[in-house]
Amino acid sequence: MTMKNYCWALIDAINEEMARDPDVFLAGEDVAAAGGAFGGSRGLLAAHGPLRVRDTPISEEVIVGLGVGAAMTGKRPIVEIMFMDFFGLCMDQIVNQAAKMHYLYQGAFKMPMVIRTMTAVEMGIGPHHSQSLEAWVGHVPGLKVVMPSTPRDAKGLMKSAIRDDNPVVFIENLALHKIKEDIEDEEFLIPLGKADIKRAGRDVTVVATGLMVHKALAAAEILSQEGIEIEVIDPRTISPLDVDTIVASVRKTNRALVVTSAHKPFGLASEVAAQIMDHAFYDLDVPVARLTPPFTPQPFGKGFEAFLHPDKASIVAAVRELMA
Amino acid sequence: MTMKNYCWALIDAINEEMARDPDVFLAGEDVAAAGGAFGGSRGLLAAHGPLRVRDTPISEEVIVGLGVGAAMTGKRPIVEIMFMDFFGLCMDQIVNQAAKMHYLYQGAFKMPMVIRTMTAVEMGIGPHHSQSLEAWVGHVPGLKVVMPSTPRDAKGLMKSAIRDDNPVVFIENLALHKIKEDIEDEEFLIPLGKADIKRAGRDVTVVATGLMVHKALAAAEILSQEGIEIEVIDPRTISPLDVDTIVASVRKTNRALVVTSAHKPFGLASEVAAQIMDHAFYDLDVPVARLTPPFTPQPFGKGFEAFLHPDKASIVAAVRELMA
Amino acid sequence: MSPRKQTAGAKTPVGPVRTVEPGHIFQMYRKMLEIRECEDQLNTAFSKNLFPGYIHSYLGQEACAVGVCSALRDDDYIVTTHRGRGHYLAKGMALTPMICEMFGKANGICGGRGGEMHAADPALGILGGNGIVGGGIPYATGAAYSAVLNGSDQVAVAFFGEGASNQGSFHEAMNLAAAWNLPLLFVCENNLYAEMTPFSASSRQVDVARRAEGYGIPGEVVDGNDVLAVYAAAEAAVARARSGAGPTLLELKTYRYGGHFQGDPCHYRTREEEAEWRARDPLIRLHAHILSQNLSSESELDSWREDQKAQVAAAIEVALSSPDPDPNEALSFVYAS
Amino acid sequence: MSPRKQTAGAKTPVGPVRTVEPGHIFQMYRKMLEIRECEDQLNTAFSKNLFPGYIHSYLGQEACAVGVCSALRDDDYIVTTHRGRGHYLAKGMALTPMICEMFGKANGICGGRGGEMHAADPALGILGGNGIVGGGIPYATGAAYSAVLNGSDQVAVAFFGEGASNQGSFHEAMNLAAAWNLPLLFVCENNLYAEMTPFSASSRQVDVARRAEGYGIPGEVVDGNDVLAVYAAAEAAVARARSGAGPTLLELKTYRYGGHFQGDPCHYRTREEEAEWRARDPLIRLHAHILSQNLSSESELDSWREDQKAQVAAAIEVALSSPDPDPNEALSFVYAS
Ligand SMILES: Cc1ncc(C[n+]2csc(CCOP(=O)(O)OP(=O)(O)O)c2C)c(N)n1
Ligand SMILES: Cc1ncc(C[n+]2csc(CCOP(=O)(O)OP(=O)(O)O)c2C)c(N)n1
Ligand SMILES: [Mg+2]
Ligand SMILES: [Mg+2]
Repeated sequence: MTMKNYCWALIDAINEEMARDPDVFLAGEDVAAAGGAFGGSRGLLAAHGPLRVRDTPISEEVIVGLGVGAAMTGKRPIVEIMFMDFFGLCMDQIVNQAAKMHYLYQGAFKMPMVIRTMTAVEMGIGPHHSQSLEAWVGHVPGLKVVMPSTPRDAKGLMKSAIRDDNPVVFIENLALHKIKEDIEDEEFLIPLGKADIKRAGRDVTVVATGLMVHKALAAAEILSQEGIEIEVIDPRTISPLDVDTIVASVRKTNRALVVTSAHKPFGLASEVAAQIMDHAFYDLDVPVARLTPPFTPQPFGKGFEAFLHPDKASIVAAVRELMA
Repeated sequence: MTMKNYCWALIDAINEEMARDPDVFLAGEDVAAAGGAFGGSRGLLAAHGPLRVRDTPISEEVIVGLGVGAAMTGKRPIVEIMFMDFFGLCMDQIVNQAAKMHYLYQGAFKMPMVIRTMTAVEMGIGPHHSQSLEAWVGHVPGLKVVMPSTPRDAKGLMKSAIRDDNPVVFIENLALHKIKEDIEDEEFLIPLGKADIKRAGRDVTVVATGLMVHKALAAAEILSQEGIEIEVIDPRTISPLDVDTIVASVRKTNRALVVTSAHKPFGLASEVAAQIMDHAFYDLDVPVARLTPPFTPQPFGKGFEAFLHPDKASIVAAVRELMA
Repeated sequence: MSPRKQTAGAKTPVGPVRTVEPGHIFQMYRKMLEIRECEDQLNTAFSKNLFPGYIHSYLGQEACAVGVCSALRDDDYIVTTHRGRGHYLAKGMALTPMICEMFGKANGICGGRGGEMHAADPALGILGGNGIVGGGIPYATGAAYSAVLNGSDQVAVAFFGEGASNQGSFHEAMNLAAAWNLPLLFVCENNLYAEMTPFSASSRQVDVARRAEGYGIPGEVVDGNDVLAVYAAAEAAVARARSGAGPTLLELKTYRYGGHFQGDPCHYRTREEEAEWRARDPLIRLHAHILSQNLSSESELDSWREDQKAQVAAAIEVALSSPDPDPNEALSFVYAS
Repeated sequence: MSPRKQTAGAKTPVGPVRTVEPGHIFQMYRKMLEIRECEDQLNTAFSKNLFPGYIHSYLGQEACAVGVCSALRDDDYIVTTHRGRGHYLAKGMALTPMICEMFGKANGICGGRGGEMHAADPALGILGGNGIVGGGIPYATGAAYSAVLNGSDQVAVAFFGEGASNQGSFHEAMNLAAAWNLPLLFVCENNLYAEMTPFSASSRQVDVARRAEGYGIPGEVVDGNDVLAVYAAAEAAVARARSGAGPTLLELKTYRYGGHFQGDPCHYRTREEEAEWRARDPLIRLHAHILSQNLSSESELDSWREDQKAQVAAAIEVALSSPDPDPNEALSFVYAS
């Protein structure tokens, strides 16, 4: 076991997969010489050379396009879009090209590509660097969407994403870059599409992603002292969504809360609520609660962000209300 | 009263507003000389001249950008993105620029712009011309999103959209272009954010948008013969969503079905289901049902589309199941 | 690491005037005939409502696809557009499965799900059409980069219209390909119109080829109705790409005889303009060249045309009598497993 | 309908060499001092953790913003980037509310919600900064088109970096502005790097200005560290735009003294390169010019610097003692009512 932070766990994953498979390459803005604008690809250029770790122009549409064409012709590209907020510039390549190729051409082309991106929610850096737009890609057939919350998950899921034959949108969380965890030294994979129960509990199912997993776990400690045991489920991939694990939990707890950094309308909270209703309506004692930031852009500054985003206290309050 | 089809109702709306307010202008691909690739702006060039009705290059990002900058500086642009499938090329201008300007600069700029676009779902023209991506914009604060299903609604909502001081994404439906309705000759507006009960009923609330409104109404006829009276609600604007009207109906019917052309995950069906759960959980006899196409891209051809999309028969079946 | 030589800076290409073998000329002529017949007969079939969707005819532009693809190998890649049938055929796609695809039939090359705007054949390096104007150009860079990574000397070609050259995707792809020195040909078929809009209304620059300068690569205007000129320009650009000298932008000046799609009344252009371009017909010109050089006889050329006519007619017959796809098939292939 | 004359085709601009009034030169110098002091002191404050977020310093590029904005009127429009403070000040934004905004304070020009990358002032035609590289260029076209529709002779300026010139948005906006003959200046400040990537790694073309040719408009390389050269080029381009002759692309060659953001160790460039550019410092050069022309005295120039230093220091004091915004404010202004 070695203690690794979230950022290095991801670098390790990419490094291992690049060593394992010469078809894997990484391209994006400042990923090579600089080792990543936020350090997310340190050492990879030296280890794998300038053709396989390559800086691109600031051209998000063609960065994704590069991945699409390379995947169609036998490579396994990892293309990086520095922040998910920039998806507005490359959704066409993601949605109309990458996501539809395998389908349209009846499997004639495999599309093994990873679109590596990041949310910097709650880092205080304003409206163009902190959005949680995973719903956009979760809405699109042909894509898989991953959002790890821990270093070990990040590593295992990245390795699976690289080996997957479909376009995978991999969303890392800058606010989690420095959290640490002991990770086994042997190779391991974490399958896409499998939720993880981050804490078992009997009273309320709390579904949370990314940063919110940690806030939910902190809330669990407080609630536990009051005798309320929440079960914290991290879907880890939101498409495909592991409905079974969530529903099995709700069957037991009869109460559910979904907490996200993303907005409520058309977001994961609504999707999970609708799924629970579909599969566990008669098990619910109370309606599923959704805890999200209010429907505003993200202003600059941590003060505004702390006010807008769910936190330990608001999760505790929401759970208490479900138990009332 | 004059009989108008959906397409001409929209032209009339734009024409009236352009005559009323010299700040309104229309720009997009083939909107001027050709009168619209699908005839949606016939006569406007002749009526309002080449500066106010203008063809653009095939440059979706700058088409929206043109609207953003013009709105900021006192105009009321209508910019046209021929198909909603092309939003992947201009989401940045829509989401990061148009939607956030008023907020970021504390109202220093009003953003009175309409992004006119179209879905051609069920027209058999394949994966890049028939997507229903309204959820993408519904997820974004600062935008309003309109999807009219009838000629009169189209006209009244377009006029309101043009007069609104916010960016409004206005999604017309090509499959409805030729449906006709008697429309009053006097001026009228239909407010954004107000659902319409297209048919009153007591047994099941059916929430449907666009083309699905008509299928739901057809299903209502059949069900009525069986003694089942469905209430068909067309939200007309999905952001803001008129939750009150929907919830009031469900309080009465105790059963609800949502039918959309859009996909289920992260779509309107999930959003409406979650809202109903929030506000009318204890009124529900059965879980809210969601009827949508399966999670696949849209293949070319009407045969595939007819198979994939909800229709009268599947709506009837879904309602019967809710009543069982 | 790359086996290619890296050469910097832009030179305007001046290909050596080379004699093309008669056999090669005949191949080009027959391919142009195949496309011409295909487009003619599909138009007729479409007008009779024999198949659904749209038809974006390639009539008049045959020399572009054939001239460029004649300079390519089977293992080279192409990416095309909504107006892609000429490219599919020129790159070697089999006629019958392609036509069946246009008809949306189960035995179409994509099982009928691609339809008029989407067909592909990995074995021939045909990487698909597109419903998004400019949507294919970005991913052509990826195909070219695969070749670089593999150390092969394959090249990739992105076909697109002059209308697409106003898309951001064109710019980003041109710039990346130039900066990375990719083996990629950008082939702009300037047929003067994008839907109903003339290029003059959407660009102040008359020649798309002049945009190459902004990326430091060669750009060349070519008579797109002269297949031998297209072939010569493409051959030189392909050779440059294979040798590691990077991308080229070719602008092929041409004209579409039909409307944007079949049924478009073409109010936006004059009958005189159409007649002028008809007088520069690529098939008539190659026909005249073959006869003037005594490479073949009128009767032989006629027989080839009859031959292609019959083949296309037969393919359409197959399409007409082929089954529609099983709608259940729509549920397959969403994800690779 | 437009009051502008429509002129087609591109001419390389050759502005008449004109003497600039001393008063105007002094204004430019003082404005450059204001920016220099602002950036210097903000860097220091940021290093002491006195405010949150990032700081993208404008140090070294002062002549660009000042030279261009000196050619503008209050009712002309500008659109800028993440590195926008120079432009805000040059276009006349009041120092204190701007600095308070950087500190995220309630009395910042956007109430603290815009932060380092977003500020605006409609009364001065300042249409905002951006967190999206290239995100402002498209909407500058709309501001220019408003002027056309109003029949006014206002112009719009889009400021952006050389890195942004690789974005699709640059291309689409250049093309539209050229085709529509918009009164729009594209001002590319080529400071050689985009984050840690040198332009040579992301473009084969060394001069962004050469891209103008592809749109049929004038493009000009200007010494971006010579404020009088920038001013002359901008004045000519603005005159052209006002007269209805359409857009111009100016490429200002310059250098950012700091890293991409404050704290960036600049491993990607040499200390020699930095020293070379420091030797071409825009303030030192204008200082030397003023003295060599005997327009003013060393002591007067010193007093101006002290003056600006004090003003910036005072503004930072205000910012430090200003209240944070009430978080509840975050809920307001989502929609106009
Ligand atoms: C992104 C996008 N915008 C608009 C359209 C609608 N459209 C289809 S073809 C076409 C014209 C394309 O012109 P050009 O690139 O010159 O190709 P041509 O049709 O002349 O071959 C347009 C605007 C589209 N399909 N995709
Ligand atoms: C669309 C987008 N891509 C990437 C980034 C990250 N980023 C911020 S500044 C920058 C470099 C911009 O370079 P340039 O345009 O030359 O401006 P400069 O910083 O040199 O002033 C990058 C890549 C961003 N903010 N937006
Ligand atoms: Mg064309
Ligand atoms: Mg730069």
